[in-house]
Amino acid sequence: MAPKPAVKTLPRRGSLIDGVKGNLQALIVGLKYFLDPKRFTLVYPKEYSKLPKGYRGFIILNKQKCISCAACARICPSAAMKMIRIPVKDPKTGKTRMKQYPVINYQRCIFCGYCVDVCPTEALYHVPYHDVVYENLSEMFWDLETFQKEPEYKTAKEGSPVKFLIHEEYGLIKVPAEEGG
Amino acid sequence: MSGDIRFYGAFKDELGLKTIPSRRIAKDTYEIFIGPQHPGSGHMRIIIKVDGDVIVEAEPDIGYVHRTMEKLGEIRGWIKPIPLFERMAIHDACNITLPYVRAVEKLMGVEAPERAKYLRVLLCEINRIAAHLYGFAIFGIFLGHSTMYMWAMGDREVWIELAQELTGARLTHSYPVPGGVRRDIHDEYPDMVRRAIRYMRKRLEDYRKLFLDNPVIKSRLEGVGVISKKQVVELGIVGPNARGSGVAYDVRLADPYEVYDQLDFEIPVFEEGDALARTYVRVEEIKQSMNILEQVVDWLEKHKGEPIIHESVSSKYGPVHKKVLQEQRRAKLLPLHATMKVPAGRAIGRGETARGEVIYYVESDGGLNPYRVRIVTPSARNAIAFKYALPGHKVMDLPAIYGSLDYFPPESDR
Amino acid sequence: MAADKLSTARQRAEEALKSIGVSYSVEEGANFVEFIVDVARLKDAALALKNAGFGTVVSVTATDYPKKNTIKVVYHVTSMIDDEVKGAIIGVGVYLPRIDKPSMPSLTGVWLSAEFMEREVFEFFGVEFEGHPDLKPLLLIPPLAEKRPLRKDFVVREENIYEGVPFSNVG
Amino acid sequence: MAAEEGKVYVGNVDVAARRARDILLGKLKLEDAVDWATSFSLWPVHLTTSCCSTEFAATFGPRFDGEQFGSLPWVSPRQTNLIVIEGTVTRKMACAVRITWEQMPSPKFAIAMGACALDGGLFYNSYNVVRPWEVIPIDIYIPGCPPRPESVARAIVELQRKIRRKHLAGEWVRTGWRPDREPVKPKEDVCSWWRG
Repeated sequence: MAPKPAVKTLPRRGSLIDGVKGNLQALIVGLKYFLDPKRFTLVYPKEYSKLPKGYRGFIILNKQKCISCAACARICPSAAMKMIRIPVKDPKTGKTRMKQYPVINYQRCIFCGYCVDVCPTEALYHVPYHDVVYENLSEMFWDLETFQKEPEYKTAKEGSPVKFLIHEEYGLIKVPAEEGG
Repeated sequence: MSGDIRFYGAFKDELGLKTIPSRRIAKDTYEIFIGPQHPGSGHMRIIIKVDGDVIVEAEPDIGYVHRTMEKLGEIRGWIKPIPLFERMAIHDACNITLPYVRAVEKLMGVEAPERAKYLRVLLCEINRIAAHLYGFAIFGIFLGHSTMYMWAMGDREVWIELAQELTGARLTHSYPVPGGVRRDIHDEYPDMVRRAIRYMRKRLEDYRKLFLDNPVIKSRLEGVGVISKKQVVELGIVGPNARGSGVAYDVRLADPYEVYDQLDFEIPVFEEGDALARTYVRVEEIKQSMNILEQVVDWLEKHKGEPIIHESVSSKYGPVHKKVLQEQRRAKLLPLHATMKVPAGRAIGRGETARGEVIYYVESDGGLNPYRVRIVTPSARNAIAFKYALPGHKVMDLPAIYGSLDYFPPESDR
Repeated sequence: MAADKLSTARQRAEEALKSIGVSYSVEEGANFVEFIVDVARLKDAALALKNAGFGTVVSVTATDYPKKNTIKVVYHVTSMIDDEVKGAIIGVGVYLPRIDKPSMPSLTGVWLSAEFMEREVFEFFGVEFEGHPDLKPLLLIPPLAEKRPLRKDFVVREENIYEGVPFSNVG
Repeated sequence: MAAEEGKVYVGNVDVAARRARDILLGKLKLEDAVDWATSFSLWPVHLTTSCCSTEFAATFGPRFDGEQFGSLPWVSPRQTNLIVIEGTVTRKMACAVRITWEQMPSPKFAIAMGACALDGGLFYNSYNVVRPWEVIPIDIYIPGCPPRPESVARAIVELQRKIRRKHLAGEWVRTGWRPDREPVKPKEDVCSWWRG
């Protein structure tokens, strides 16, 4: 049980007959797929692919769980996660003290998911979509309020969800998926 | 300089394949600049000097995607460079980051648990297949064979879907971390892999009929861009390009890492050294990768529930971490990962990516950052092939040679 | 397996260096070994190693040590065809003074595979290789190459975790 | 026009036929027709700046099929009107980007793809990276590293909407410039190192 080298021989170009045969073979394969096509194209705005659970999409903050440890900002490889300090009123004592929370810069975020993985309280989580675009750069620096809301997901309203399954015969196949969830 | 390598004009190879005879350089050669905006994917420029339509001199002008990986690797701590180095070859992400992780592990003196090793190999081989298919797609574009582009791109999605299921990202997985991996597979995963393998095996047969055995393709590739065995050793060309010239050099064979020495597979080698041989090596490698995947998923099914991250990390897990590991099969990182220190020392991490050997020389002075990370990627080593393989060929052969070398500029320029 | 190969490779390299009378010092890494020689004898040492079977340069690694005031340039070499030592990495290197343009002989004549890597060391560290056929920047544009970006005194700063927030922190 | 703003007319023959009839009968202005036609023939140029090209290639592969938006990557900059900056632009590449952009005929549009093309992404403090919006004017930004092919499709759809909403192409035909932007000159001469 170990890798071993294996010298193989290359099929060489043969006579004219082989050439004709090769061309015919290619045409027959083409014809085969013409008669039995394997279509799995996503008709994008009318359909959108429902991404599986655990997909590393946009990152959202659950402020209630955040303990202000700043681990997410420290581990962020592209310095997209920043900490801001805001005054928070303590419900028990009524005193106001400064607390720090993460905000995110989607101009830089690389969706590596380190911040989600490092968060000791699971205050950060991924939402399984990724197809959000912007016309202005400034919209992409999310303040604390935006960071707690999922981004406006226009696609979902436009189309119907589909998911892709791996099929033995057809490779990927497209099947309708139920909304939400 | 060794005698067999001629700098200008064509070389007569040892195998007696058809090549254009060497000719004297005429005085009235002129230069053609190819790239960086050109029909293929490569974001590089090749400056060729032509005499008539025969290339007499080629000068690869690379560096269009130089993103200063080595410098940034010196200031980003130990774990942040993993996503960073991944950007060199994002469609081959696990293969390109694993050697760095292994070098760091070596310095730290930890070793990943067995299951993590198998999971790494699983993703590595999925990546290798996807990367080869991507190479075929681009090769198809180079040759004007758009069916191949569509087919390979479509079939690559199968493997990308598998990788996404495992890691949560299509390409940039950032999957291995020092001490283990970030996620475990779910129960249906092995069957998904097996289905994909069965599909791909059938599909490769169609590839052969449509592309590889196609007389048009063969006549464009056969005897084109021949690199002899001696030249491979002399120029330091690696990966499928070396194995297409009869050099059985593969890191999985020469210096086995992870669990490759426990798996049964072949390293395909072809002797011819032309563009067709290099293409065939990749096809055979896809087959072998699928053999590896079968063995790996069998093992993973038998050894469910084993740890996927090293004790030194998992022993510090709190209740939330343990719950996530159990329910979502996700090994969380610890805050100490951001500020970890690695004992002083030097290590070389190496691995076989889809394009060949990648080497990380990692030097630590015991601090928060690596002192020096030197990266030599396979494309960086293959870039020199353009200079010595192109002369002697016609300009029309350039896309075929370029495509067959499977050169990826972001990887080369670092 | 890999360790066996390394010890064989080390033995072979030591014999080769001793046979031509080059004095060397050994620096060991976790899974490789480096032989540090004098700049004047570097070319001889390289030739001896090449004849001993180490035919391919895998990396020309330069490291800047401002504290010791030196730049270390190591050629990491391996053999791609010799089964006994295939894949084992050994290095042959020199310490250069850390001046503006330190110079050393080019080993392109010995190992052709070092050609592009020497150009890299030239642009990133300013080391001049005498006898290199075409010594010019490989990756960088010329104005940047003059700054020697990989030397330690070229500082790239990381942002800290509070820096660069475009809106008021309170709110 | 406004009533159908939210819709995308991909492959919708009825809408296209109705629209063509309206134009022929003179119900629609020529500028609107130009907007409509331009938005469904956004041909990106084959300039690959970095590794987002893998996802860009996937967008025009069979699964995501970018051609359904009337968009087809083309070789020559002279026959294209869209540039997709696929990732990092280095100092060396910036010159090529600018030259390619200047070669494209107006009205032309630009999409910046990936974190590197927005604020440097992982390479925000790299010494060799420039922000593409300093080199050419950008219409749509796609976050992600790399963005999913759907995001690229999304960007093309949004750009089509933007063209129709702001009459970018029609205005250009009428007045000779884009209503939303001044002719942009790069902040620095990105090719100075090359010209010497």
